[in-house]
Amino acid sequence: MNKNLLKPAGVIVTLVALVCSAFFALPVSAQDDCPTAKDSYVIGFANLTEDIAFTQLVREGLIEAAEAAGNVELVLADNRLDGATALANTENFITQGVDGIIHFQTDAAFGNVIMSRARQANIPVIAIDIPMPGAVFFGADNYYAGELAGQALAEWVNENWDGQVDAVLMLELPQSGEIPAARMQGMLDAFQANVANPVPEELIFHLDSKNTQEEAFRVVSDTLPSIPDATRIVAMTINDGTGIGTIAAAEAAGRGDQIMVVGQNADPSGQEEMLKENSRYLGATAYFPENYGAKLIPTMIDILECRPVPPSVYVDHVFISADNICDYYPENWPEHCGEVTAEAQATEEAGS
Amino acid sequence: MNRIESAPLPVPRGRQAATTISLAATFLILVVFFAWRSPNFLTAINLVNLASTLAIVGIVAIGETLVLITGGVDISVGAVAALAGVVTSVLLLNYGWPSIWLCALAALIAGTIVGLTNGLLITRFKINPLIATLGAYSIARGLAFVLSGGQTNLLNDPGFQFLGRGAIAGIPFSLLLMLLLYALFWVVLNHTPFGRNLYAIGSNREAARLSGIRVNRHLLVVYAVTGLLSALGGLINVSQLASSAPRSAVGLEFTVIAAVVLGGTSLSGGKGSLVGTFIGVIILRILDNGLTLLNISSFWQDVARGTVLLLAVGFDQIRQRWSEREARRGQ
Amino acid sequence: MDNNRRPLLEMRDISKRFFGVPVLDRVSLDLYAGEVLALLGENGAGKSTLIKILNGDYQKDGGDIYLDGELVTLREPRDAEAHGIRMIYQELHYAPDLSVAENLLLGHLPRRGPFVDWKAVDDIARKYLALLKVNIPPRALMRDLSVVEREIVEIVKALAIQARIIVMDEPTAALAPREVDILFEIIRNLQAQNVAIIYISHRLDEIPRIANRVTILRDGKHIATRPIEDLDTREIAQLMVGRKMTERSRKTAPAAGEPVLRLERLTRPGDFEDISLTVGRGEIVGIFGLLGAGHGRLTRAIFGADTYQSGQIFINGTPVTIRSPRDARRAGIGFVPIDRKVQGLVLDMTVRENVTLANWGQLSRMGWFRRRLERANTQKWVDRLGIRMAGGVETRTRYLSGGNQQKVVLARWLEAGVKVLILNEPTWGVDVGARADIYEQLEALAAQGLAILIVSSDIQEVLSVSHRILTMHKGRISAEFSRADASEERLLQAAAGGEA
Amino acid sequence: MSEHVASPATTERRRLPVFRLQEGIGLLAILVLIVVVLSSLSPVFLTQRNLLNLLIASTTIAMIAVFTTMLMVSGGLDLSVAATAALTGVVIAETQEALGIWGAAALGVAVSALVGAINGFMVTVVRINPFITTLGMLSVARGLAFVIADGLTVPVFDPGFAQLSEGMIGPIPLPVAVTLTLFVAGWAVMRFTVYGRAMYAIGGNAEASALAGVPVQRYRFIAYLLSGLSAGVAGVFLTSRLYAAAPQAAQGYELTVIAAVVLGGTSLAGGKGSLVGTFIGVLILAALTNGMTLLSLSTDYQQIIQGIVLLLAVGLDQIRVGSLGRLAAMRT
Repeated sequence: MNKNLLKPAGVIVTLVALVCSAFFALPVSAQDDCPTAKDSYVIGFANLTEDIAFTQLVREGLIEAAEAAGNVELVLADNRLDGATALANTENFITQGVDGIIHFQTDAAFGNVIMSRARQANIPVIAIDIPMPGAVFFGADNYYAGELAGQALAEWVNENWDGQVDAVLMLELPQSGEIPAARMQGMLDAFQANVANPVPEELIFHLDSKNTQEEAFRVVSDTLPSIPDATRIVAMTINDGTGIGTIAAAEAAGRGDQIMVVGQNADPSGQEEMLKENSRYLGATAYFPENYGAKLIPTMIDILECRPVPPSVYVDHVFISADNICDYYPENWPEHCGEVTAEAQATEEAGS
Repeated sequence: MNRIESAPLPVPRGRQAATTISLAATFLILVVFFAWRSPNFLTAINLVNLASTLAIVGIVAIGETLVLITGGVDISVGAVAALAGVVTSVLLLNYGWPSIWLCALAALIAGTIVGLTNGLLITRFKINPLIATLGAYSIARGLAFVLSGGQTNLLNDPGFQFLGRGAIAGIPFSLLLMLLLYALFWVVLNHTPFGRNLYAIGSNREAARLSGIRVNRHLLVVYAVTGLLSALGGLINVSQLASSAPRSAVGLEFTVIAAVVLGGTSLSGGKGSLVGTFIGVIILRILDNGLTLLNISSFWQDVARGTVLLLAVGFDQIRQRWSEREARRGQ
Repeated sequence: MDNNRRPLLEMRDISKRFFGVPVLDRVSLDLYAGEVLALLGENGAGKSTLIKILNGDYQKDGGDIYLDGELVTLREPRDAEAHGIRMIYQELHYAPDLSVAENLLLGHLPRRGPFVDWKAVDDIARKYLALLKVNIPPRALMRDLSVVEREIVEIVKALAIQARIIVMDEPTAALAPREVDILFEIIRNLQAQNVAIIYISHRLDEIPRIANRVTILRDGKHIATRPIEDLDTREIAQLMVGRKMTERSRKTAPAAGEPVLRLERLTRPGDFEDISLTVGRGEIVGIFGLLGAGHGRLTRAIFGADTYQSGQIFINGTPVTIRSPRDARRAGIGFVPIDRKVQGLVLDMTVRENVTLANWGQLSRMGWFRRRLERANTQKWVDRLGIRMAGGVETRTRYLSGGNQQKVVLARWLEAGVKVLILNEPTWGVDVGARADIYEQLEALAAQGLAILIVSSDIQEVLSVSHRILTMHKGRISAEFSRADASEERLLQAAAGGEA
Repeated sequence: MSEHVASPATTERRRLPVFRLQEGIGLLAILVLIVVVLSSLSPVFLTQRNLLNLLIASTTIAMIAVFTTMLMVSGGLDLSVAATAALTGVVIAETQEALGIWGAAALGVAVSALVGAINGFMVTVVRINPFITTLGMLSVARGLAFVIADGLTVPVFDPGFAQLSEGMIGPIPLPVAVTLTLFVAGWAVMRFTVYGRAMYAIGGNAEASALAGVPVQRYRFIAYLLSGLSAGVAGVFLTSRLYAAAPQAAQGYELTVIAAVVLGGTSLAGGKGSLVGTFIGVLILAALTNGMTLLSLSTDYQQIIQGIVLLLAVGLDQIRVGSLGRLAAMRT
């Protein structure tokens, strides 16, 4: 749709324009092989939230990739973890005349309305992490990412605690729906499947982390007294921050050596935590959000230039721990990894 | 001259005492209930846990009590706590300040500055405290995100962690610090002219002004102290978690106000006590702890928290009106 | 008075304008140590502005203030206080949740080191309370005191600070005669200690008893300053108003019509007991009592603002149940409360909105106001009662003078079409001219058939307006007088518990 | 005999309407300034389409703000509105199959009315401070929303129901039309009806109103009831617009609503305020949010700027009104 048509005043004009653009869209595309192909593109990106490291890395990666592409102008917005805001951002993008939208929003249930708006305006959408009907999915396989962490934890328990665990703490995020639930389920399923002695249901504590360190700290602090005799506790957390809060609670209770934690994301704070001496953070599944952009922008350009794109693009997941961190993030930890060798860099490229 | 209404006068602190007693009753009911339902509630390990996690809300609640006594309100405390944590870690990690204590000092100063700004907006520009601190809340929270770039930062300084996790003779240091502050501010509030003036200001601002009390200066100090205490709460939070995040202490303001009001401090000013606040803080903490121990869903915990607040305050309200009616009848 | 001495205080050519309008126009005032200077004038004459300038509340636009012959600047109340100037406002300023002792020493709590010296607080408070022979426990909360006691504490407060100049704005407005005597006693003691007093009052009869000199203001201008010996109250009133006043003549009471309001053994233990009375159509019944006699509480109970325990209220012979002001209004009772700013008016609403506040039902249809009817009715009462305001009925009542505000409250009940009007201290804080006006209006209303019950602690008021007078003592009716029988002495005696 | 009227009062009164006009103009000036700045920075801002976007996005806040204004004029406060809106949405989502979508919507609105009624009961009968009452209710309603939805966002899709937010009345989207109607109706109610007069009277002086026979507690109760109800209606429109209901929906809207109302000149102490002001207040906040998003300004900075605008607008207003306040103080 042509944004210049909208500039003159008059709502009726707007409506006529809307109808016209919808009307003429088909004949035009019949004339040309790819009506959406252009010399340069405006792409809207609405981030999940600006508040957490993960999404910030996604945004930075996108900005970098857009610059690298050369012909892409990125328009940014923030969905603020809110469906209404995501919808408003979609409408703003349409008004701004973007060619494509990359949406990272809070819940699949909001996908219907967002996609209906985008379809009306003939704008292709890529959905990050949370699938939307008719959008190309890009992002995590949350259940699988969970499994990686659960499996690693089970192996560590088999090795160090003879496969015995006295309690399992699940630091969940129930108010955020299916995505975190899939991660948590993946972790728990893989842990139970791989640990020598699966843990009975009554020793599994489902706690609401509310996605903050201090809430994780509080619920773990309050739960530990109810398992005074447990000396082998594992915790699986929804992300690094809640993992850090969990460990802090155990340490504050003087039970730091009785716990082992795995998490998700492996953001810089999580990486730092796992690199501590005697760290109780075994590791976290990495999503490499910093690399999202490098794949998203070309994918979007492919869509716009009518090249075939698979319906889902999954990112790679790797369980990051102190042992392999130098393979993936050597530049973050020069003291730990020593000189960044060409070899390591090569591995990193391969890994991502 | 004879007294004209010859009713026997209640002891001044009697009314407050009654509120404190009904609070203590609420407290006891909760303790008994949780002890009955959860075998782990009254264990030493849980009591230590309770003791070591009181300080953040407890310390910030001191400032909020002062503010409420003057008839104001401060909803920027949570944002200030978060900002303080962020300032500490950013100065240490991004600006390479030599000592974490120096950074912590800067954070306390930053908190005080936000508090002073609140005070100035309220006294100089005569903006309603709710709106002024709502604005400050927005700005401080925004600043916390801008400064930290939204990052969680780890702070692994064993000395600094003592603040939140250390113990002296088995008693958590943060609890000791909190008790010390309660004692200090109790004395300030009850036994210094400054403290008494705060009651006068909340009770009747015009009377206070006409009595030569520098009302604006007092309010400035109160909001600054609240900023300072919020920042201190933020530092203890950071120390306990060994990390700082701009998203921390979300909703702290409401928890703190709930605790203070639960403690019998009036939102209309002039009335309130730190003893009440102390019990209010403990009640809310016990509620959280007990419900978690009982493995109750966090969704129901929200419902329970709101209900207890309404019941406790409502009951106290009814009791007060009833006793006033009794007193009138007695005349 | 030795007039050769230098005055303690001189205010020379003080001018003050608000938004370009002069409120004070080169007003001068001098005050000598040890004297009582009565500062008189009608509401709006500029008294309040003048003393607020003296207290540092307002900044003067012109003129100088000298203390002991030295030019001083008074920017805020603190400055005034530092110079030994102390103000007691008509509206009391106290902290209800603090104790009497703390209120006495508010802003001046004695300390030991950094702490409050509670023993000293107690001692000082006791000392000054004893000075006034006041039996108020220093540890009682202000909130629990009666209005009178609160005022006394306020006066003691000024003493406690050992001011050289004390300004009293209507200090006796809430005091019973015996309490007035005590106050005057104290003022004389203060004079003996060379304290100078500026005394503002609407009760002109008090002035000769206490003042040495009077200064009279009118329309923001200085009219006269004379020794009290040179003037009688009539002359003072004339100077204040600026024209001749006619003495109100006491007409003979008209015959009362059939009873409209009848109370039978109305009782609330502790406040009033066994109150039986009737008010007839066209009759004005006055109840006189000293403060605390329970007559104020009685009016609130009749109106449903307070409860009563037993007894019965009849309107036109029919028993009615009154549990709320709404019930009372429905029964045809109107109530003009003692404090019109707190209980009577919504100050930020217009005259129209205040006049019609009790009559929404008739002025609206399906919840929507009939604007024209509302305006017309309001205008009718404004004309009939002579409510003066420059901006018409859309003026906010906040900006009306006390007398006109009172008339607005009156108009409200007339608009609501009540049969009985109860007035509690109807001319409290209303200046001399407006008072007479209100009395005339009440008489006219009675002549039209309204039953009026006036409750007052002002003996002159009760005497001059009532057709029939009851006295209350300790919650009971102690005597009844016809207009002809009533005299100041007999009323006082009956109200004080003596036999009539 | 004639009574003396003080001269300062006279001039004051003459000035008063001018002052009120100036207040409105000051607010409008801020709005115009924001619009001018934003449209010069973003070519899209002043397009019809964007203005409609902006209006639609602010309907939730605006609908609630109408009734919050009434409530605040009466001296009340309601922090539970956003949670109530979310609760309504969740109730609709969970009962849509059993009751049909419209039955579910009716039930959702009924629930919101119940929440408002409980608030009203707590404030008027139990007499708990409104701040605390509605803070407690915020916690309860939000918690219940999560409990009922089990924390999940639930799709609500029904073509007819979606028309509620997507239908057009002429050129104007239905929710915008409804909101504008609410504002106009609310304005008329506040100006011309007994209910509106009661709000001003109670907020101005509750004691005097009660002594004039105004059923103060009943009107207060109604104001809370309507506040809850409006949150419910806003929740219905929000759900219809999003094709889904989330228990965490509308988080933090309570403060935005209060900010908009206060920005519009309604006093937190009650007795003063107007829906015209609230309307401008809502527009200011909506324009700011929309404009800053168009400019791709990061949320952190948006938050800071919103805080500053709130403080500036209220602060400037206070300074201007301050002189009036001092004058009024003098007269008492």
